[in-house]
Amino acid sequence: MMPIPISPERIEDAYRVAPEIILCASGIFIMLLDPFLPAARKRICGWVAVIGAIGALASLWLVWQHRGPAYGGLIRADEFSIFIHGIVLTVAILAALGSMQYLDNERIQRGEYYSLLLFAAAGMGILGSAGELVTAFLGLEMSSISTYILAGFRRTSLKSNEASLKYFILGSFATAFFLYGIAMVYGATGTTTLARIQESLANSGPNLLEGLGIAMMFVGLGFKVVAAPFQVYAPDVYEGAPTPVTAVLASAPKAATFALMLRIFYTAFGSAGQLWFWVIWIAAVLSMCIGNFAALNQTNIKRMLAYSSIAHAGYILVAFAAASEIGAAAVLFYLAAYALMKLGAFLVVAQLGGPGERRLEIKDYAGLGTQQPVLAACFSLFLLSLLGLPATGGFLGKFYAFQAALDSRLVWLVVIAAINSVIGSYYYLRVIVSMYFWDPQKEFQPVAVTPGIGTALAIAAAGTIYLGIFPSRAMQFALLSALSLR
Amino acid sequence: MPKIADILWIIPLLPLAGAAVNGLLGKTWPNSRVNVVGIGSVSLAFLAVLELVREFFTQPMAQATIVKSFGPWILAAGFRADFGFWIDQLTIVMLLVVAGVGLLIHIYSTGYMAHEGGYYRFFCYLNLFMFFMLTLVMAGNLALMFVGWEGVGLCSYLLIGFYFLRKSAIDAGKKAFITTRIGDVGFTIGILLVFWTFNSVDFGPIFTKAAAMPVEGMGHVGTLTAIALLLFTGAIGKSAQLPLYVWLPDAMEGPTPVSALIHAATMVTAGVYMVARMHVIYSHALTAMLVVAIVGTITLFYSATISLVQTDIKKVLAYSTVSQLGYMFLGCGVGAYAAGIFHLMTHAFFKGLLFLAAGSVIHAMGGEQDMRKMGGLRTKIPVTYWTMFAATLAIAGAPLFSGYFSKEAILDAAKDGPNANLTLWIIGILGAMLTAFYMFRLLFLTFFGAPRYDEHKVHVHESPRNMLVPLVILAVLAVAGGWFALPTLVGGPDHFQNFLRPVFESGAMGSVASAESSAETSGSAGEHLVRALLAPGVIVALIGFFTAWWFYIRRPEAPKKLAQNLHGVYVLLLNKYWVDEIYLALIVRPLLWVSTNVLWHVVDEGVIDGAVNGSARAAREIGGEVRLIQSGNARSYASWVVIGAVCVAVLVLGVLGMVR
Amino acid sequence: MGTQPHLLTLVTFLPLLGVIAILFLNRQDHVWVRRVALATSLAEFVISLFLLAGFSAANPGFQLEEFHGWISVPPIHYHLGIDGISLFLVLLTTFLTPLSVLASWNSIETRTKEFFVALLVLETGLIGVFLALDLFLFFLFWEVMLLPMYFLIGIWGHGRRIYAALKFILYTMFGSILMLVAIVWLFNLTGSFDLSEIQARLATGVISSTRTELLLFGAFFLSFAIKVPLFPFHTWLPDAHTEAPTAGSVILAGVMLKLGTYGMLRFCLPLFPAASRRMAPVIAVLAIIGIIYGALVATVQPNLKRLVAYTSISHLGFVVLGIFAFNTISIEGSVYQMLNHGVSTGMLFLVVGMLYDRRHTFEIKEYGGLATSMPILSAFFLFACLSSLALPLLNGFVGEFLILIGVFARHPAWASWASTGSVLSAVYLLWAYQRVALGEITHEKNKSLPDASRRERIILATLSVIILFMGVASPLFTRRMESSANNVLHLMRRDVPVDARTAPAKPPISATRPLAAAAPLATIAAKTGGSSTRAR
Amino acid sequence: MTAVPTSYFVILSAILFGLGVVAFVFKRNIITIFMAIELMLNAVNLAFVAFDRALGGAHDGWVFVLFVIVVAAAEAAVGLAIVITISHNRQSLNVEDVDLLKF
Amino acid sequence: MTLPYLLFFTFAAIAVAGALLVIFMKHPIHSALALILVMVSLAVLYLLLGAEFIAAVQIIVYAGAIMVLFVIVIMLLNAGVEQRTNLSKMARFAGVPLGIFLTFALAFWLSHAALAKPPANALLPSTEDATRELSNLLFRTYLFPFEATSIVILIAILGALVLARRDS
Repeated sequence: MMPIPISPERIEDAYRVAPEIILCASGIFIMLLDPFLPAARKRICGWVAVIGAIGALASLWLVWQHRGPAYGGLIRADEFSIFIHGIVLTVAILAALGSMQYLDNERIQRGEYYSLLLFAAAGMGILGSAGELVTAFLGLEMSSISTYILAGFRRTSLKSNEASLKYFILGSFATAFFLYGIAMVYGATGTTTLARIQESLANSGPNLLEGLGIAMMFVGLGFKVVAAPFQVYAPDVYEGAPTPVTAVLASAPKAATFALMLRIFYTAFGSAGQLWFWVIWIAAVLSMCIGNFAALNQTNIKRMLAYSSIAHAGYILVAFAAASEIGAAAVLFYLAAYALMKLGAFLVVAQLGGPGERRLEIKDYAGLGTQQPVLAACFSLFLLSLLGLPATGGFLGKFYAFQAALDSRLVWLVVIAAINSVIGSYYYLRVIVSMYFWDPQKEFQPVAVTPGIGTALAIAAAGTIYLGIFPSRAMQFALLSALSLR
Repeated sequence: MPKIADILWIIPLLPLAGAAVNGLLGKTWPNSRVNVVGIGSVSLAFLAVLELVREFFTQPMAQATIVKSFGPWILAAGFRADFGFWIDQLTIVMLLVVAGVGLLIHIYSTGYMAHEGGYYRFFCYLNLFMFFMLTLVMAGNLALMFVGWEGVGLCSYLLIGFYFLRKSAIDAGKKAFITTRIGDVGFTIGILLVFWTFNSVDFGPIFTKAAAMPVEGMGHVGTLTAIALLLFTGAIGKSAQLPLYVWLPDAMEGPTPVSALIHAATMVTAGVYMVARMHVIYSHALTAMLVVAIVGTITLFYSATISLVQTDIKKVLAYSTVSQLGYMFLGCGVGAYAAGIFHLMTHAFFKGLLFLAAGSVIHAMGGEQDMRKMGGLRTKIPVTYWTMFAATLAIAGAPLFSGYFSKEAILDAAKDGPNANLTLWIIGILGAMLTAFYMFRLLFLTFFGAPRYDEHKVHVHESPRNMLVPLVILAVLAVAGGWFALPTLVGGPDHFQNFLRPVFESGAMGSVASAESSAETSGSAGEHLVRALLAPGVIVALIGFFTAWWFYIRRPEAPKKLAQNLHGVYVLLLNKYWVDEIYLALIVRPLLWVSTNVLWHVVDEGVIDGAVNGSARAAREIGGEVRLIQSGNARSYASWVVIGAVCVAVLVLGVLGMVR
Repeated sequence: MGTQPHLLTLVTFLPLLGVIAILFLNRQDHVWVRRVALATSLAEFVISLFLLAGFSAANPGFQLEEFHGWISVPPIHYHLGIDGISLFLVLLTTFLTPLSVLASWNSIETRTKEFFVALLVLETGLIGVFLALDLFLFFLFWEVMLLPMYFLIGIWGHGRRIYAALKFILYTMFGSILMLVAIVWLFNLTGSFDLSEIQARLATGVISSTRTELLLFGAFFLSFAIKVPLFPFHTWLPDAHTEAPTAGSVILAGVMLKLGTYGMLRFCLPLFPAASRRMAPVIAVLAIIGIIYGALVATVQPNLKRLVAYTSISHLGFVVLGIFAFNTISIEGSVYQMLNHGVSTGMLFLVVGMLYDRRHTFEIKEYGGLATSMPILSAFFLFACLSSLALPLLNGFVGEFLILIGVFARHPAWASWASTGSVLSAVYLLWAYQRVALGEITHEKNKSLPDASRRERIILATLSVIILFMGVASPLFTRRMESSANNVLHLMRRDVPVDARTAPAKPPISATRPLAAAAPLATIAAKTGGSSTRAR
Repeated sequence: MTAVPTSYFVILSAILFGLGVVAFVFKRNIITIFMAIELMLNAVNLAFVAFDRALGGAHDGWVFVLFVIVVAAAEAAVGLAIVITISHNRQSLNVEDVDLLKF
Repeated sequence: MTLPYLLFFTFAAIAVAGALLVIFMKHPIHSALALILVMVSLAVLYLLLGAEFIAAVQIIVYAGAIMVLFVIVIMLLNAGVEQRTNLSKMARFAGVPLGIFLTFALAFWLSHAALAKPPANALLPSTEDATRELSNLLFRTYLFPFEATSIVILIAILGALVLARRDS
């Protein structure tokens, strides 16, 4: 075998996947570091992970400098992928920050957690920048498998096991569909590179095989973005998984997978919009309705938030159905805002849950407004943003989504979404009710807010408000990314 | 010193200031200081009025009316209502009556209320009333008139309910306010119509424009008629005509001076004043005039019948007031506005006097109002008796007494005025007879015969001087108040009506009646005198007097017999035709019932809130169902994925149109 | 431009400064929290008076405008402005807030800090709504303002406060979310969020079908009607009012309800004239039903505060009626009536609150004969009632009268029906007053009640003076409203070029959103979407 | 001798995939459920190889197969690890017993 | 009926039968063996498709390694006969039927699918070329995914470490 020459363009390529490289490197470094750390000092791994993620985030600048396709189009380091990376990496950083305290409480402070977190992030990064289906599939698997493990990280807890199991079997089930879809597309077009698929579709209209292909792929993708009717696993998994993991699960994979969906549906299958329009439309309506209605009666906050994330998948799909650049931009913006607020919300829950995640019921939150004003305030902020109150990122997200959809004349879809968001507001408000309007219970020992989680929450909150009041930059960049799709 | 005409606002504002001072500071003051403020302000106002009168007469007759505006009050787009005043002969008359009688009654009250609690409050209200009443009569536009109109209503509410611990009193007050407000709805709409018809609510433009419009003949209901009728509904409420008179008798719950001032002399006559003020419009709407006349006539007879059998001294007077107001409207209705106003004035004198005297009687009897428990007071309280006697003669229409002239003027107009109507005239005459009867009945029951009260308990005593002085003054007026018309006895002119003629001829066109139109029908002074003294009014008055004498002096037991023989009628009258009960049963109760059991409980709580909460509940139940998807069983979940996969595939291929 | 460049911004956000100050205070330090709150609100009021100075009655358009870029995509501006309509509503807000701060001086013991923070935030929100001229900005304030009120009711409210709070906010949100959709839709039609620009574009007939206009109108109107509240959408109000703390009720009734009517005046009429005209009869009927219905139901309420709440429905009915009479006089009347209702109902609620502070009940039958034990308070109570039942020379009359005049011109029957309301108002108010204040004292507890304290006397006296002043000096107000009121009607006539600073009408949507122009997928979606055809 | 048409292979893969799906839904034992997944992946592989031949020339399909196999291996490792934990914590391999989280 | 067809149909039949056995065998071990059967027959089919390398990998890695892992785990946990509980109505009335439907539907649809052109020449490409080409693809074109797989495996190892490790 002749050796593989290290040519300058290989270096270029390396720049373009710099974040992944950094993430994986630091992940591996943590693995190596872990054994040498005494149980008490394991937190260091956490900080390493934070630094690694920040480094990856910083390396986005490098990517920006060397925008363009890498590895012969397998990877597309464009604005779009940068945007997604931004989201994913921020989530990774905040999650790492937010997890340390939790892991200590649960006595599962271990290096693997952080390396898995980073690998997952790397996988999502690949998802975000994949220009070719099998690469995307690998990215998907990277993120999925690591999250399967993370979900089961509290090995002693039955719920955690169950979450991990359900997530795993159903996840790989769905992935199999996705893979079969890839196979069909490959069979139909003879390629798995998005760009070429686009060409061949443009030349000859979509045929049956491609139709089946995209249908099967949607099964896998819809599963990952928690779109109905593939949302089934989400509430169980989100409830069972360790809360910081849930925070990640709810925010980052959704972003990454939606990114892939955008690339596949908008770019590759852009010319065949009518193929998937109604699928998206129906999925959107179903997700919104199922998510919101089912959440109405939830007393377990973790589970309630899980349902809410189904509903939010629906809102994002509304923007997605717009099938236009602004639609794509709206999706991206929504993903950013959503990631921040959802992550924040779950981190608060993680913090308040206390050792063994005991405090999860709404009634446990009674009177929090007086006992832990800061945490309560943060939580309310995130809830209100999820609810879509103006001056929060959530509202702008909805706003752009509605705008995009209306721009494509999807009036009724928007109306349904609007009404749904009112129905939804009920359960968010109920939490606020319990936090501020109910009298606190007698035995309540406040939980300490460590610097780590403090920073995480602060950043999330600040971000939410920033996106709510000064969305311009983000939105402009989202539009840029949307343009870079085509 | 500036001319009053340039600072007209001083006249109403003086009492207002008095009210304010008393109201804010009077609480802790001794009565004397309250008097100074209360009486002082009113007497100053009265002086101002006198000065105004002087100026009015000294000015060249050319601009007979003084119209002054002191800045806008309401101002919007096309609409403008000023703090504007309108002073003409009519206003002068009203001002004199209101300020004069008002002052007297203020003085009287210092005695009558001396021992009541809330003395300062009483005078505060009283002054406030003067303010609104003066505003009402001086107002230069309908809007401002409405201010006085509503304001006096408020004061009557406050004063009737002066004894606010007594439920009957506060109920009466509320009733008065609400009932009159019902009329005011019409009045308001009337104003609106006026504005959109004449593009102004100022009298000047209204009169000129209205005068220019064609007369709307009998049976033809045009804009003017509509306006006239709408405004008249206000008058019906305010001046206690059928069917809205019900509040006035109850209003007697208030202190007697109040009854005298508000519910006899001034406020209740506001309606008459308004009609006279708006005579231009009425004269152009004959149907409306007829309606006015008819309502007045029916009322005067109807309420006279009621007062035949009342035993409460003030109730008698109350119904009599309603009846007398009926006369005034009859006068206006037949176009004899001047006569109506004339009667308004004389009525102010004698009815005010009657009430004050009655008050003095009640005062003497230690609060007793039931005439059946009086009797033989003639000797014990002579001043009261004589004054009351004079007043009774006046109201009964005994020749040369004030009431005689005014009532004759009205009846003549009804007989052979331009809008004469014989039926109305006849009823009017009958009314006169009843009036004489019940008034003398009152007099006899109260002052004659043997005392029917326990002389040991009740120590009858003449009232203090500050109560008697007003009585005497009013008595003089009650006797001489009508002598402006003295010449008519000998076919001469009626100075009062001549004085008012410019006002009522400003309506430009015909139908301005004046009672002495009869006098024009020639004949020597002697004949005139005879005809005047043997006028039907006089005769029926005599009949009334004699029946009363027969029943209550000659045969004191007769009334009972009669009551037994005509039991039905008697009970009917005694219970005032059960009108209050009917209103209660037909209007008040149903309204409350509907509001509670239909609108509130059914519509509000049942339907609307039911829908709201129902949808919320429904949502939660749906939610409960939806949750069941999450059975927790991985196989079910897988099944969902499969279902999804199949659906998506079918859908996509369906869209693709390639499902063969 | 006015005397002071950033006056409006200052007026809008000054309360927030107070909020920050309060946040720095120790939560136990009730006294200073109160003082700061009072100081802030007073300062706010004083500053808001400068608006009067800077305002020129002649100019029909917006004045003291502030126009800064804010969000670039889509073009959203920080655009404030004031005209004769919003001017006095702002003043009303700044006037009532200090009073409600005073009113809550002692009655709020728990979580004082949060309370006053909420109150001040609320003030900012309200003022923002009145001043915002960018639909997005407007909506932002509109929604944000809900929250503090939600907390006011929910935390410091009475018995069923949580139910009331949720009902209040959900009801309102349901309305406003559809408005949001409509706003966005408008943007897609006109390519702008700026009120005057939208106005201009619409004038060029962007909306092709009446159906679209009706839908848009409906979306806006619904949310406003719920806020007002108009007859069938009113049931949140009695609960909210009854459960809210005094200050809450005062602001709620005094200002928040006006947002609805203000919205109709500012958006429904000028933006959708045809639809407004078309729907006017229906709305008028609803308004009249509201007037009579509210009055009748109020009459039979056993709960004093609930009674007052229902009177609001009746009074606001007048306002709506006046607005939809499309007549300068009636519109001025409506605006004036908004102020009146704010002041007099505010006063009523304050009195009721003071009674509650003493007896901790709203049940009318618990009271009776208070005039004996506390004459002063009863006197003020009576005064408030009189103003509320539109006694001439008091504020209420002017507004009602103007409305009636205007409405009469459009439809005499409406005016006639509406004017029956005046009788009913007399019925329920006087009856309530009688049962509360007059007669013998029936309950032992009422014998020894303290009369109005100095603080309370100050509050009530201030209000009384204003009531009287507005009753006799109405031209001072109406003069400044006139041109703006005219302007509304002027804008309803679509044939005219609108407002000074209107950009030369850009080519419709695409220009403002370059991307949409080059969006192949959008077209597909449009082709596929059956919804698209339905949408048009 | 003529080659078997690709479509035959594709149809076979379809059948295998479908059976894999059925197996997944039908089986209760967690381990066999994993086997079902493996079955599906195998079906996919078959499809890849078949298509690859149909397209002739470049053997991308083969590469994909390799990747899939690796992933399958990884999944198997993790999955079985999860199974072991589960069966430690709750003495059952029946997937239907694992329903702590629901509604 | 030429040899390829014969081979195809034989092993296709075996594969399907194996798949069915996987479903119907009650004991996991039997299912596992059935699955191995499927895989082996698939390997033969790969040969038939001219992918010797893949066939080899299939046998070695899949049947050899992965399935052995399965069997070991089954032994380790000595999983007994699977009890056919029917708690899931969904699976019974929707999942399985629709699964079967999907089987036939997919087969049907794919049988109608318009495939890319049939093989240029019936002759199978010579082994070396194919393998060299494969390696080129693997280490040049698909270098990045290839590296990614290494991470995937790493993750798998970590997973095993985290989950299956006994706590001391």
